[in-house]
Amino acid sequence: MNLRSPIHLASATLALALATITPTVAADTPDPMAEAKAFRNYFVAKFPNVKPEDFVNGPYSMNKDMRRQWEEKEQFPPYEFSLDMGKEMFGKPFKNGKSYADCFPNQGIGIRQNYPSFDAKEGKVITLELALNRCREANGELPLSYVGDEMAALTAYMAFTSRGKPFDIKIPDDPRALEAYQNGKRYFYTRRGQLNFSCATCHVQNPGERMRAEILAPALGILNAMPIYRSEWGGMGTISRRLVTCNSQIRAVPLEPQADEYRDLEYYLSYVSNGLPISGPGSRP
Amino acid sequence: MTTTHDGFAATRRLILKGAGVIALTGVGVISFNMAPAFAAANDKYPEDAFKQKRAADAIKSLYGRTAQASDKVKLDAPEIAENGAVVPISVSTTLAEVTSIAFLASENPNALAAVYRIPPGTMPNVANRLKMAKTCDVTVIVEAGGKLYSATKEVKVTVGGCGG
Amino acid sequence: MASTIRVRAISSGEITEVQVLIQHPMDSGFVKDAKGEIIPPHFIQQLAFEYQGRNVFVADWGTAISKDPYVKFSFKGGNKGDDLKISWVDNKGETDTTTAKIQ
Amino acid sequence: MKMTGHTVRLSILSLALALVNATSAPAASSEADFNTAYAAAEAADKEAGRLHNQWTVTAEALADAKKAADIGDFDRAVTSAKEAEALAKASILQAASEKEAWKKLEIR
Repeated sequence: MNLRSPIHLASATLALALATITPTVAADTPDPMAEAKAFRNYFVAKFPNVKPEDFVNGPYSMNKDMRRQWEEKEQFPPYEFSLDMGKEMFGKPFKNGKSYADCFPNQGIGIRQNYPSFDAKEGKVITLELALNRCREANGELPLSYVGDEMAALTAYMAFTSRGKPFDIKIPDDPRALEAYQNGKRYFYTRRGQLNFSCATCHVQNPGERMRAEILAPALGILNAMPIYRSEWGGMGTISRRLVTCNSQIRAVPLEPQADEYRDLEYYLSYVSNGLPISGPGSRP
Repeated sequence: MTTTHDGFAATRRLILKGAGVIALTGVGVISFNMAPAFAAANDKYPEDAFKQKRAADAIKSLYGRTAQASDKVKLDAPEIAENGAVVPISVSTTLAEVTSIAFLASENPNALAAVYRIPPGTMPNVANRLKMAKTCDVTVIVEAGGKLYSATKEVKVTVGGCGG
Repeated sequence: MASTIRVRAISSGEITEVQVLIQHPMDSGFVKDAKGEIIPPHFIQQLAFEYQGRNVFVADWGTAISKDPYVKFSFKGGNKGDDLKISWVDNKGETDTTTAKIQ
Repeated sequence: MKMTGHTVRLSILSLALALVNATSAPAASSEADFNTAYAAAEAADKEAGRLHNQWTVTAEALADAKKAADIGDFDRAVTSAKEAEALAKASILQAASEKEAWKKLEIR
């Protein structure tokens, strides 16, 4: 497999509209487009030396010594085995002869940037992990664990085929879609757990800072690198796994993977990173 | 994956000693195919050196003498390991007639991490990834022209590699 | 099934640069599992690279090599299209071998 | 870390914990005391669960209470149960105050 390194994505040319912050809108009537712009501007202003499209590389966009270690590992990344497993799983037909390719547009290749999507029929957010399990169940297969290695490998492969494609999350003209976006935003900023941290405490207020040993990643572009191979895990992990561990770390009882809150959070966080390239599968300490 | 389980640790010892080809007859196809590569190595796995706790003892077991620091040995290691489980460390040297290169981490449970044998025609440059239990000195030993040269650098470890 | 060994061997004419990544747990024997029991040591002890019937590089490894180990070296010579044979053996006697073409 | 608007909630929590320490001090506790304290803690934690806002430390304190009760150490069991209740109540308070407070942090 010929890896297109995410390092090179940093040099990808992207028309990133960096207009000035738009005037305040009442919190109860969200204006996603203006909010996404403000969100990006916040990070660009906080890190003037980081190229906007480099935020998808998380802590490596803001620490030189770590970046060098990462580049060294990217020469032959340890996630290659997971990636190959994902490719093999993706190509292997189900018992009924159908395969994942039959469940997705463009046979599932190069489409990761479109997830999560809003399903008008169900009135809910559909993440890629959820869509993969629904595909399995529709074809008579048992669903995979959302926090397991197999789901991580599958999504790693799908992200890999989408590297460099900008996040393109749509919020259709549907009050339920706007509500999902708003709920995701609320989840993102709400403090929880005994530590009384929100997602934003770490990933908006303190990215680039050390939290114990880790360097906190910026929220902007944080999902573009998913799934991630963490040295701490010694393996690839899904978005679900990361959200669950984030919650545990702040001493909050995690929700079930793919709970509505997590789906909405993913919708919000992906939307505000629209325009930034998919860099997954990523690696992190 | 294709890893085979022949289950005979003793067999492996024989392979490593270079006597494997005959001893192996009938044991397993894969193991048999393995034999030539290791037989040709004609070098024993330095079990005793890997068992030593202290770096000095490992070096003594490996080479039977001590090394002198040399600025001709270039050790490249991070200031702060992003995770002790995977620390990229490499070495290069301008010394001639290099025959082996060893990596040691002084505070690991067993200091010796790796020994690389460099036959004539192979460049004296190696990059690898080590586990480090905690902040400590990483030392690299270069054996060249029958003498030992070394370089040392401290690597800070905030997340220990003993979990992985 | 895929090999446990991934190889990139690239010839620049005079020198061949070799990078290898191996799928292996490299359990050190110092780590406990979720139940608090020691995970027994399971690690690659020797890795050999053979070109035209002779070893061009041999690694002796202990328990401090990272999971899914990586190593990079280079040797003089090596022609595009030639075979490079890579074999490893671990402390349990498990082995794997692959042959890669120099590119 | 910069954390604004924090102090109020933290003082609520320390107050709750101080109350635990004050009330659970002297007399030896009985199994009945434990049952009462445990039921109250469990109810509070369930309420936090309905709000999707449980804390892991509450579950740990509950487990510790049960473990102590199992070996007949009802003093420790009651103390842990009361701590669990205080933690659960703090998590409920957190959920309530965050209903509006989150908006202040939003980048706009």
